[in-house]
Order: sequence, then C-alpha cells, then structure tokens
Amino acid sequence: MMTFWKLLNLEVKRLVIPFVIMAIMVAAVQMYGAHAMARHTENEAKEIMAREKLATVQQLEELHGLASYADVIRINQSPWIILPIGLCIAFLLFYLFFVWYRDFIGKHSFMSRLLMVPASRHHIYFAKLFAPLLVIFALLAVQLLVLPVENRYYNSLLPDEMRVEYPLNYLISAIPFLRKLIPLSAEQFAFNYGMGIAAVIVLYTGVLLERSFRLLGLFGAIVYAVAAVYIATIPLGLGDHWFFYEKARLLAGIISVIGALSLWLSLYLLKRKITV
Amino acid sequence: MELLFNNRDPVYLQVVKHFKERIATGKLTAGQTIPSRRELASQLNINPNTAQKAYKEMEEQGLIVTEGNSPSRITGDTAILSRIRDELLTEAIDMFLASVRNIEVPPEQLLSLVQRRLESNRSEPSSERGGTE
Amino acid sequence: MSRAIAKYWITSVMVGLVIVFAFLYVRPGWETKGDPKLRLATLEGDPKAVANLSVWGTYRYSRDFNSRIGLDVDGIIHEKEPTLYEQTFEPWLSAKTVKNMFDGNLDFLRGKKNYGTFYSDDEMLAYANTEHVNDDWVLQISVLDKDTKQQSDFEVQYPDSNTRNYWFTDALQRAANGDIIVLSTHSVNVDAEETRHDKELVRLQIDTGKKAISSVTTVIAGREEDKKQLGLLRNTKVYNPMPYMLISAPMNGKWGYYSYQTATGKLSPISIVKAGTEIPTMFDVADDRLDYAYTDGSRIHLQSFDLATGQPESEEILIDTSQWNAVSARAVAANPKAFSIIYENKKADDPIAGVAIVDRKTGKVIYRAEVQADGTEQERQEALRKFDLVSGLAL
Amino acid sequence: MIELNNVKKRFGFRTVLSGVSFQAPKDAITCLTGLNGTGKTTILKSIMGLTPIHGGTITIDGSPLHHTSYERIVFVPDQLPMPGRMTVEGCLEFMSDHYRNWNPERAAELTQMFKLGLQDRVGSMSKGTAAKLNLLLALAMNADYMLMDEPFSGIDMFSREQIASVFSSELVEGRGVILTTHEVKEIEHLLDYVVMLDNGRITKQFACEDIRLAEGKSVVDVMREVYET
Repeated sequence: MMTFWKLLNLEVKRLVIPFVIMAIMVAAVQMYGAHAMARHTENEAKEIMAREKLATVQQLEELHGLASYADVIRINQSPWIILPIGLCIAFLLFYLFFVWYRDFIGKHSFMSRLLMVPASRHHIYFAKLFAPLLVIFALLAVQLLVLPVENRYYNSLLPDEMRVEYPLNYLISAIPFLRKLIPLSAEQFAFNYGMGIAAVIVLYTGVLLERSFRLLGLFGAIVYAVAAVYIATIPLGLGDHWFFYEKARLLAGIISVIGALSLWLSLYLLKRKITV
Repeated sequence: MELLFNNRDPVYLQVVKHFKERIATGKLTAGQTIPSRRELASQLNINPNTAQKAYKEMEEQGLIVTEGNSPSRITGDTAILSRIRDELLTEAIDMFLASVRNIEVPPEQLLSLVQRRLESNRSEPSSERGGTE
Repeated sequence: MSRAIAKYWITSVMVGLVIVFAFLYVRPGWETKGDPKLRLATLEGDPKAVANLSVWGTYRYSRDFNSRIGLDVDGIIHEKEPTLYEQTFEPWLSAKTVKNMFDGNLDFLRGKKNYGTFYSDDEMLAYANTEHVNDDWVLQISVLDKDTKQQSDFEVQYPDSNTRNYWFTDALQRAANGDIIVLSTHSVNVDAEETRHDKELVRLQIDTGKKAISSVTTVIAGREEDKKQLGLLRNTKVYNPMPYMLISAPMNGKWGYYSYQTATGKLSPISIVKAGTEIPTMFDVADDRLDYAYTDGSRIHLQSFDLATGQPESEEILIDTSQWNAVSARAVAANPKAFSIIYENKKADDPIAGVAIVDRKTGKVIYRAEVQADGTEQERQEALRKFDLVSGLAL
Repeated sequence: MIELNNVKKRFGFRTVLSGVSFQAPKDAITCLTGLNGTGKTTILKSIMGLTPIHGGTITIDGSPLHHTSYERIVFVPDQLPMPGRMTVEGCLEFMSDHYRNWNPERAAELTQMFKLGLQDRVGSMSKGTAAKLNLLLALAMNADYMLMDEPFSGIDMFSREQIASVFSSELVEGRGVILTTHEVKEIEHLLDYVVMLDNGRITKQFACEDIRLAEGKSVVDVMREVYET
C-alpha cells in the first residue's frame, strides 16, 4: 500500500503548481467580480432612488427589494464566477490526458520506470486517478471557502442599510452552472460525481487502449467511448412507462457497470498489454 | 600490467600466457603472491568470469597454488617453472617456423640469418622488442 | 516521523482541503446562517392538541429570492432537497397520496399523465384522461381490480369530437353496478371568434366490461361568467368514493351551489349564498356534509350543510379575528371536530400572521399561535414584513 | 538463468520476433547483437514485461515475471527513464522509496565516482551524465540480473571508459548481464556469450571463448561471416 501513497504523492506534487495557480485565479477573479457587482448595485440603487424620488433605502427596499450578491449573480449569470471555473475545468480535462502521455512521450519515458516498480501496477493507475480527483475536490473546497468571503466583501462595499443576509446555499442555487458543480442534494452530488469519475475511468481506458495498441488502440478507444456514452444514454430514452427514479437508478447502475468494466479493462491493459 | 588482447585467441588463455611470460622473464618469482581474481579483472579490464577461468587453467597446469581463500601464489616447483621457459620458447619458434614455411629457405641459411639478427639485436636495448611487457 | 511529514506534506494539504470541502458541504451552517430569527409562538391552548405544529410560507430574502420556508416553535424549517423518489411523484401526487392510495399497486401509475384523474376505493383503482388524438376527443380509461390485480385499459369516444370544443375530465367515481362514472366539463364554442364558451358538466357512465359508454347525461349547463367557475368544485386528483359532490352554477339570476348525488345524479340546491358579495374561502365535502366558510374583512363565517337535503346542518359560527387585531382572515381546513383558520394584519407596525384551531360546535379557540421574530425592533419588523404565511395548521 | 523459449512478437501487423530462444546464465555477460532494428531492444523490454509477447515463454530462474521480480532484475534502457524535472537526489529517493534491494551506500559511492551533482535535473543533463545516472540506478541495486540497452551508444569517450570499467568490476561479479550493442568490437573481450539476431530471428549464438578456442575467430569475424552472406 505504501507504493500507492508514494506514487500518489509523486503525482500530486506534479499538480501543485497548476493547483495553486487555479485556486488563486478563481479567488482573485471572483473577488474582483464581487467588487464590480457591488459598484453596479450601488449605482443602480442611486439611480432608482433618484428617478422615483425615494428618500430612504428603506423605501427602496419595500418597493423593489435590495439586490443581494446572489441576486446580481443570478441576473447576469455572472461571468466572474463561471469563467474561472470554466478555465479550471478546461485545464483539468486536458490534464486527464496529459497525466498519462507526459510519462510516455518525450526523451525520458518515465512510464517504463513506473512499470518496473516492484508492486502491482494498479497502484500506478489509482495514483493517476486519485491525484486529479484530489485536486478537483480541493478546488471545490477553495470555491466553498471563497463564496462567503465574496458575499461579505460585496456587502462591505455597500452602505450598511443595503446589506442583505441569506443562507449561502442560495448563492450556489443562484447559478445553474454552480448548481451542477456543487449540487445541494447529496444524492444528486453523488450522482453527478459518480458519473464524472466513471467518465474519467472510461477516458483512462481509452488512453491505455491507445498506449497498448497504438493506432488500432486509438480506433478501439473511440469505439469504446462512443459505445459507453450510447449505453449510458439508453435510460434517458425510455418512455414514460418508467418512473423517473427507476430511470435514475437504472442510469446509476449502468454507469457503475461501465465504470467497473472500464476499471477492470484499464488494469488488465496496464498489467498485460501496455507497451513502452 | 596492461595487456592488449587479440580477439581471436581465448582471452583466458592469453591471460595464462601473459603469466607464463612474466614467470619466464623472472618478473614473477616462485612463491610470489599474485593479485586476486577481482583485482586482476579490473587491472586487465577483463570480465571477472574470464579471470576466474584463467586462474582455474593455471591451477590445473600447476602454475599457481591456492590454499583456502588466501591469495594464490606462484608454485615453488622449479621443474614446472623451467618447463614454462622451454614451452614458451618452443611455442615462439613454432610460430616463427610456421610463418616462414612458405618462403622455402634451406635450414642452414635460415639458421645463419637468425644468428646474424641475434647479434645485431644484442647491441640495441631490449625495450623496442615486442610489447609483451 | 517528521521526515514522512516533510515528504507527504503536499498530499496531506490536498487531502486536508478535500476534508474541508466535505465538512463545508455537509455543515448545516449553509442553511441557517443569514436566516431571519422567525418562529411560531403559542398564544392560547395546548400545543400538544395539534398533530402537526408547523406552518409554511414564503420569505423574501432579497429582491429576487422568495423561498418557501416552514416555521415551528423552534424556528425555521428549510425544505430539504427532494430525493429521486420524491422527484418522481412530487408535485404530481404527494408522497402521502401515493402511499395511501397506490401502495402495493404502484405499477398502475405507469405511463399515466399527470393531468389525468384517479379514483381509489377498497376494491378498485381507476384512471381517466381526456386526450385530443388525431381530431378526436378520446377518453382513456384504466381500471385495476385490487384483489385480482387484473388491469384493463381502453378508450372511448367523446360524443362531440368537434375540435373547436373542449373536453376536460373533472372527477371519477364508481356506480353501484361497477360502472365508471366520469364527470367531464364540455366547453362548447358559441361564436366563431372563440371568445365565449358555454359550459356543460356531462356525466358519462362507462361499462368496464363492454369497454363502452353506457349512458351520457348532462348534469348542468350554463354560460361562463368571469371569475365564476361553472361545474364541479374539485380540489383533488385522486377521488375516494364521494356520495355527494358540490357543483357551482348560475341559479336564477345569481350564482349558486348544488349538491350532486353521485349515485342517482340528483341535483339539489344548497342555500349557501347570502348577499352574494361574500368571498368563499373553503368548500370541504366529507361524505354528506359540506363545510363552507366565507370571509368578510376580519370575520370568518363557518357553517356546515347536509348535502342530502341542502339545508344547514348547524348554526353559523362567527369568528371575529379583529379581537387579535387582524385585518384579514380565512378558514383553510376542516375535520369533524374543528376548523383551521389563518388571520393576518400586514399593515401593523409588527405585522401579524396567526393561525388557530377552532372548535366546530362552539367556535371556541382550541389552539392559537402567531409568527414572532426575535432580535432588535428593526430586525423583528423587517423579518415579519418579509414573511408571507401561506398554509395554516394541518388537521 | 533467464530463458527465452520460442518467443514471438508483433507490432501491429509487423512481426518483430519470430520464435527467439536463448538462455542467459546467471553469472555471465551475454550480448545480443545484430544490425539495427533486429529486435534487440524489444527482447530486453519483453523480458522486463514492458511490452507484451504474442507467443512462447520467458522465465527468470524458472518462473515467469512477477512484479516482485523487479527487485531482482534491473533494466538500463537506452534513455534514462526519469521525468525531466526530477533531480538526481529525486531519482535516488524514488529508487529507495520503491526498492527494498536498493543499496544506498553503493549509490552514494557511485554518485561520487560518476561525479553527479545531487541537484542536477534530469532534463538538463548531458547524454553521458544521464547514461551514467541510468547505470547507477541499476548498479546500486542488489539485483541478480541486469539488462542494458546500448550502454555505450553515442556517449563521450571518457564516460564510455568509465562504463566499460564497470564490466570488469565486482559490481558485475556473480550477476547475469544481458546487454545489446551493435559495436561489439571494443567490448568483445568482456563478453561470455553472444547471441546474433537478424530481423527477429537468432542467426547464431555461442560462447566467445569456445569460438576463439575452436576456430580462433573473434566475435567480429563471426559477425562479418553471418551478416555478409
């Protein structure tokens, strides 16, 4: 088991710099967004009060209600929030390929050293699977840490009486994109990330297919991925003769089977068929 | 103890011949200890297995004696030592005769040529003669 | 040990962050921090007398955020995210209905439309749904015998299949001889521009054996008037056996209500309407009793009628909520023993939102509670102002 | 003894090895030689399980390769298989992390001998230095077998001599060495056995000393005979 920790540690160390960059980028951009939106809200409030000749914020609040951070995010589907997360996702999607190919291509093919580690090869696989997942959840932690800070910062920029308090999970439900990223229902969370992890495993299987059979493998990988996606969408196509929760459970079952099958295939390829 | 190998004769026999030459020329005297297999391998830049084989061959020919795991020594048996000298000389002569055979020189003429060569060589220093050292 | 930490510190930090995420995600702080300090405060009566001591309403957190929240004596109840199972039936059929009515026969719900109508009694489950299929108005029927688990699905043709007219299934009952009784509203298009419709409530009796309509009778017909809903007053998707139903229709110049006897189809007027200006807030039909309530200002008038005769069954009870300086009030639910009412006064400095359970016979308050807030004067007023009470105490 | 028995291998549709059988005894230096692209490297990789074979068997001391075998058999590929950003110290740490048979003292000794800087990064090393580190990672292991792929190709004169000296040192004593090279001439005297390959098939295999004894031919002579016909 120590092998796993050591290999995982190696993979995580290689991800540290990108993680730090992404975390800072997300925090910085979103904080600036909060700043911009606070300015926007304040100007808008002044405008309305002038136009409708409202003396106090109290009256504005009664007539229109005060725009909280969640409101302004929801109104313009704040790019400040979505853009940095999108960039992180783009990088991580790229990294899911790079985590393998960096060790194959290039003058120094580290993969042959990894394959000669005197322990079962699935440690290599799980190290390369868990490292990106660790970083993903670490970034989610950064996001959950930063959101309340943004909210407080947004309020701090507004005059005292314009500040609004609300449970922060509305902040998440304000943006559909964020709701998918961090679903509030644990069941939905497990479902989304279960699908995500299964997709990563299928992707890794594709990579290992290519690494084992080169061009033939690449073709195999594409066929495999398409088949996996097609099978995964079967439950959605079922008529309304099926209850929604049955379709959901069937989908979860199929995804788990695809994930398990892909995992087994990946480990088999890594053990028997991979070529350096 | 640099030794240039030709790649056609078995390396271990060349090592044995090298030792015989050293004994014949008195550089290795009876009873003198010789380097261990490992030292010999690195000195002569040969593969330890070859050194091992050379030592075994020398032991079989009685050139060296090894008790327990103490370092091997040249044999004290003078009969063997002298025989080595004659052996090397005859071997050199045989090779010489083989190389001149196709020139068809009558034996007497051959002997006088060798005689004259020997006298002219004696006047020059011995170092430039063959690099078997 | 320290060498190990030095070696694995990066991974430990990453794992630490993941644990932080898990903690942040699970922590209830997300729901409660930033919540107003609202709760339900008992003013009269014994809280234990109330089965389900909670009320629901909406709270306007900010300009665009109105969220449905519940209140009980401890504070705010947040709606939890629906599970996959709940998402299947909610909001079509409440989990309670699904459990009581369809438990054991869940498959009967397969493929049924959420705008269809159901009927459930000890022996049978029925379903009726009106569809406009290739220029024909069709009534899709499904019947399930609860004992034999035999299910039969068939379709029958509505009498008038003119596409400019419109059929809609209102209610479903069962006749003594086992036939299905379907009460449908048929809105007939009077003029070409489709601006005015005449409505008629039609009773179709369907023989499930022959899978055909055995009789069609018009229960009542009339011209649609704005704000007045002609036809069956319905408030449920799943009907149990109802010997009587309530129908609202024009009655000699004014608007009136009839009691409709399911078995015989007999209509008999009920003398509910007084000045005609009152605002009815509750029609609760239970077997052969109608619990009727209307409001004028802060006074709630409650009375129950015998649907067989159409005559009042009890004296009218008057509850004047102005005693609790309420401005508006309404009755929301009834059961054989009591009525549940809501009273409000939004204009007061400390806005009032109260609920009470009143004894049916005497009109005396069994239990009364109001929404109260804690914190500074300003905080309390703001919290109460932003909260709108929607549903009172369930009976 | 590492034994290959009728090993077959294809890359896609191209046959790379068509029935290769030979034995490399435990305490001898065996050399696989032949012109370029005759499958020499593939054989080493197949023995190490770095690439699958499509027929025949490979056994190490009688049993097939198992991941624990990597403690007893080390491979020196033609390129140092370490990530570019890793330092020499990182490489040593990686080896000591994963291998019980790693010999830290010998590693330190060799690091001195090869004059490697602990903080040098693999990516910025010269070919010669990288080859020496590559060799070090194998030599500093108490392994029974050592497979080396073109240990001398394309490196400077001085490093070449240092590497050649290894073959006569105790580091190799008692170990089975299989190395591949296509320049047999310089190291011929160091070899015990030679296996000659030509497009995936063994053309000739013999013990060097026996050929010299029996036919007085050097390995290079034999090669000339085999590959010129």
